[in-house]
Amino acid sequence: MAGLTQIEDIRRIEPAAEERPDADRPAVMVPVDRLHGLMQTLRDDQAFAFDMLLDHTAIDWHTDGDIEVIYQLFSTLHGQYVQVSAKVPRDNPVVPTVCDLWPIAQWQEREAYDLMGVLYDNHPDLRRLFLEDDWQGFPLRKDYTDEDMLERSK
Amino acid sequence: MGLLDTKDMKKGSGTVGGVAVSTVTVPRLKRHDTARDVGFSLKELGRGMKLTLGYFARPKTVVTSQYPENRDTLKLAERFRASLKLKYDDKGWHNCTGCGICERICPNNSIILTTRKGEVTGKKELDRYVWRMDSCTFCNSCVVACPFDALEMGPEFENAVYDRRLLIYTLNRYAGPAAKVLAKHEPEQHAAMMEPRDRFGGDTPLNGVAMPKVEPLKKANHNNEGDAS
Amino acid sequence: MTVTVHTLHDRISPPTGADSSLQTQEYLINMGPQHPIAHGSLRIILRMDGETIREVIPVPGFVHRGLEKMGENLTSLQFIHLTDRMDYLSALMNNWAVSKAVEKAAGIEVTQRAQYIRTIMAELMRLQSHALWWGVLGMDLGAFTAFLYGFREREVIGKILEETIGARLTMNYIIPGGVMSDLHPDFVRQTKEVLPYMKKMIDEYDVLLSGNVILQERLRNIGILSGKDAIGYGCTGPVLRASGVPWDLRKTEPYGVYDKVDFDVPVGSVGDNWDRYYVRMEEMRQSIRIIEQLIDNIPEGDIQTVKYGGRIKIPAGTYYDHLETARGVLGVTLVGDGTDKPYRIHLRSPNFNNLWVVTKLAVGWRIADIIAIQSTLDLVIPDIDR
Amino acid sequence: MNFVHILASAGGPGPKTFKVLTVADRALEAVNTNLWMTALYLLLAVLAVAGLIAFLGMSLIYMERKVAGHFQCRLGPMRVGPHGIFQTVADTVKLLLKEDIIPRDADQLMHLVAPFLSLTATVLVLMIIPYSPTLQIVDLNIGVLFVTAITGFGVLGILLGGWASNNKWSLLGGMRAGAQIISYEISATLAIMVMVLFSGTLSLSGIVQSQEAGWWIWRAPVVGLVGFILFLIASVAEINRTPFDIPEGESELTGGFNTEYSGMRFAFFFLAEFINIFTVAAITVTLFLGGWMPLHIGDFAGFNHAMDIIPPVAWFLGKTFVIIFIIMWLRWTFPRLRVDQLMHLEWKIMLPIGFANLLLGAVLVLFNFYFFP
Repeated sequence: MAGLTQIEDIRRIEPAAEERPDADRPAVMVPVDRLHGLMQTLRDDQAFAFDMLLDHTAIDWHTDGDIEVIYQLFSTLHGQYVQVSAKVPRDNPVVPTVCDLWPIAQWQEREAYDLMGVLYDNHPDLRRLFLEDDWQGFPLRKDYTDEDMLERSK
Repeated sequence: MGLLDTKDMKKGSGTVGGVAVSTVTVPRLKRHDTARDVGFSLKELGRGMKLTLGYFARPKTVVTSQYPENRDTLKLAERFRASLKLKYDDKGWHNCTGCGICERICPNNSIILTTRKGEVTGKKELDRYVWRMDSCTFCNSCVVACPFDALEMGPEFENAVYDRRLLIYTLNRYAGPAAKVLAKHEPEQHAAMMEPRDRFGGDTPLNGVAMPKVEPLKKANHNNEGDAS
Repeated sequence: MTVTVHTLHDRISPPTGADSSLQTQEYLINMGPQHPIAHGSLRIILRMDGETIREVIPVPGFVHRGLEKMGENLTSLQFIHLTDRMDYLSALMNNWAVSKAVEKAAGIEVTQRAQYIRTIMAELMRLQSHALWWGVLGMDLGAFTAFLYGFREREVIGKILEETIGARLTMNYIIPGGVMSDLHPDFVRQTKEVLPYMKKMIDEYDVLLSGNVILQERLRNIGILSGKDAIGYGCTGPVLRASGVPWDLRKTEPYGVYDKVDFDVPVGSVGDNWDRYYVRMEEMRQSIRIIEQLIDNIPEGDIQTVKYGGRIKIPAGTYYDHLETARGVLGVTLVGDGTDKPYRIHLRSPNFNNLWVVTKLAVGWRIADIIAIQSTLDLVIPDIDR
Repeated sequence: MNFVHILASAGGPGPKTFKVLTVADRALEAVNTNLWMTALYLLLAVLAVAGLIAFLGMSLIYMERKVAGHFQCRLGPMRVGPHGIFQTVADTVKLLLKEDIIPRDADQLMHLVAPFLSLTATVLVLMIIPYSPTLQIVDLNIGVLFVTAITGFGVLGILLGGWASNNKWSLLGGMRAGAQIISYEISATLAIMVMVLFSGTLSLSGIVQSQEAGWWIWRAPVVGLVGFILFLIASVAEINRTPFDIPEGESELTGGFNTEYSGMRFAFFFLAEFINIFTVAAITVTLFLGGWMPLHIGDFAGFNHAMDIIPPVAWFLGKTFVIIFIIMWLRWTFPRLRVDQLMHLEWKIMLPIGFANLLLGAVLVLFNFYFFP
């Protein structure tokens, strides 16, 4: 049984999904309010069966004022990969959590919160992962500055 | 044998992601509820004790090397990366043209090059090649990147000092052009082209702040003769 | 829409069960960051009832160095030497993962010779890593002698790697386009000598620890992880395979020259500590098998296809690539913007994803069992924190 | 002469008869003649024990390190003195100079007392061990009872230390130690009881003398050997050494009861552990291996005579150090048990065997069935 990972297959269940340009594997971008529904289908529909959340991270497109969250999914049933992403505004980056679907998302999302400041709605335990609780700012954002930061001399 | 039969591997094949994978299932332990299995377990404990006693009884198997005592016989791998050196030919000339590729490729700014305009040649030449061992990660990038084969890593690893400012080295023994350029000029010109440099001389930049001049450790070790270690 | 953010202080609510004098009281205990089990600095807060674990709260971050931020300010060539410092026991595979992602993004071809060298080196590294893991597991369970035997074999392989690479721990050897230096003239001979020795030593490991009934009782049927849970918790590598899922990127998506060799993927049947233990033991034997098949067939040719000092431009786009390190899948997400520095680089480290399953596995077991569970998960802390 | 006969008569009666004369006896004799002599004897005894502690501490720690080193393909200490023989001295000096840290919320007094308590208990046992017929400080007629009582007392120091440190790891270690030592005490005592049955005396010196015809380990048929193994395992557990070192468990409890100790008071715990190794080895030798009795084999008069030349104290120390080596060998080979497995081993395996052994021993004694009369 071959899995479905063509963009068209995803478009069929989620018409709002667009193909994400410049990615090296099947990649879709969805509006953030459709994200959780799509992820649920991708995991539960046996035609997709993406049972493993390989990786989750966020990218700060600060010139556009967006933060993009990226999920790398893998199906151990079909051996297919898909990359799902969504863009949220930088000043209020609220994303629905997917840790009810994949347990590992709980910590991957905490990392993204800690370093990028993405807020996950309904996350049971959203707190800093690596840094202290009272850390100011989110270091992986492009405009993050710290008085102790050293610049390369050129 | 005991409870574990290491030969008891079931060859099989599994499928993951639609790909058939030849697998080997690792052995499970047998249950040990019979007296015979308890006997096997005790025998295995005995085999373990025999193994350690075997090493105890054979002092030849000791692998400890007595480091400071064995300095004379200690042989490190010739490629071992412990200190950066400029290569010198038998005339004492180096190959560095001061192009700055190593400086650019160095991930943590451990190489600081200053160049000057040569008085005789009128071209850019090396003034000081400063290597900061205190921030170097010995990643070897500079050596690989150098297009003129001017650098090498050496196995001299005993570099500990009490003051970290002493870990800032000037690698070139002379300020002046590379061997290639020197060879084109008459021997009597060489003295004018080469200005000696010592290991610790001069101001050294440290995070943009000028370093105080550091006196050499010993007068005998004043210049780079045998001092690269 | 507001999202509540917690703090660690909220998370550790006061212990419960203190209302009746006849009831036992739960207490919190701080395992780490300076605990011997945290091979590095990992803090684990345990909620305990007597000797029984009720809840596990890992608190990583003590060795967080901001590798990803550094990666944004370094070229991909420069970044590779930082990956040595993540999972320092599989430094070469970390190098390879980033190189592979960069090669994929920039469209760099790698010569066959370089691929052979990479594969052999990576397998030696895996062998070395597992030998050390075996020793450390012994030490965690109280058999200190095993620790030094494991280190002894690690040293033997380390010598070979050192001859060619020039470094023992932070190798920085595999770079985009090939490898940094050619094989040492003695490399093939030494490797051939060391393989039978390693085989003998792995058999000795079986005598000293695997056959030992105390160790067997410490591992058997403890910390059982089902295949479904392992996938859900994002476990990869030997942890996943011990749970019966034979997902090994060396087989399913062969990179390097893994498609040219014949080897089996060791899998477990139950997913307990013992399976995780023995899967790694068997992986060592398979690694030897792989090296034996490759060592005589290294083709001649160049080792490097791109000029090292040059700029490798990463075209705009998002790239994800991964490979199998000694501990699992190391994924690299590379976002390029057309310059030689990545716009964003994210590392999916195997240990980060393998760690969290401990919150499920250790509950209900004793404090001595979490030691065994952590040992068989084989965590390297700098890789969690990055 | 068949093999069984040789075995049975091993350690048979030698030509010498030993007259037991303890330091306490001599002191008592001197009371009537010269009181100064009594005082001198008592002072000598105290000094001898102190000297013994120092010697044992140094030598056993050095031995442990060297033995461990060679088991692990290392050399062990090599720096201080030739082959590192002064390493222990250097470490003692270091420990003396170290800051003595008491945690702020610790129970100060108990924290202070615990290591001394631990050491005292072990030192008391040194007093009654018969090192040779003429080298014993006091020969208590209830010696065995004294040994069991005092070794049980030693756990108090560990428990107190664990409790007083105000550290959860220490507390866990202390509680584990309490449970473990009390449990294994039973097995050890059961094994001792068998030997008391056979020798018919509670005095340690009397037990040694009862083995003139043959060491109990083989003279008491089967029960001697079983008792020996039971006692060895139980003793290793009682002195908290791998594979039974769960109270300390440095990789799980970060050092257990002595986590919060530093400097000299840590050294006292450490010393107590090593003196303990010696005392259990010495008791094992006294009970099962004929104490200071030389090894005699049947009718080989020449061999027996040669054995007699070696002084009894050398015999005693030789046997003791063999047992100590075995204890170290166990430590450097095996992993550690889990706390519930430890209890399982004691209560479900060793205790029934111990009781059966005692019963069998009683039957054998009743019917006077020895391998050697």
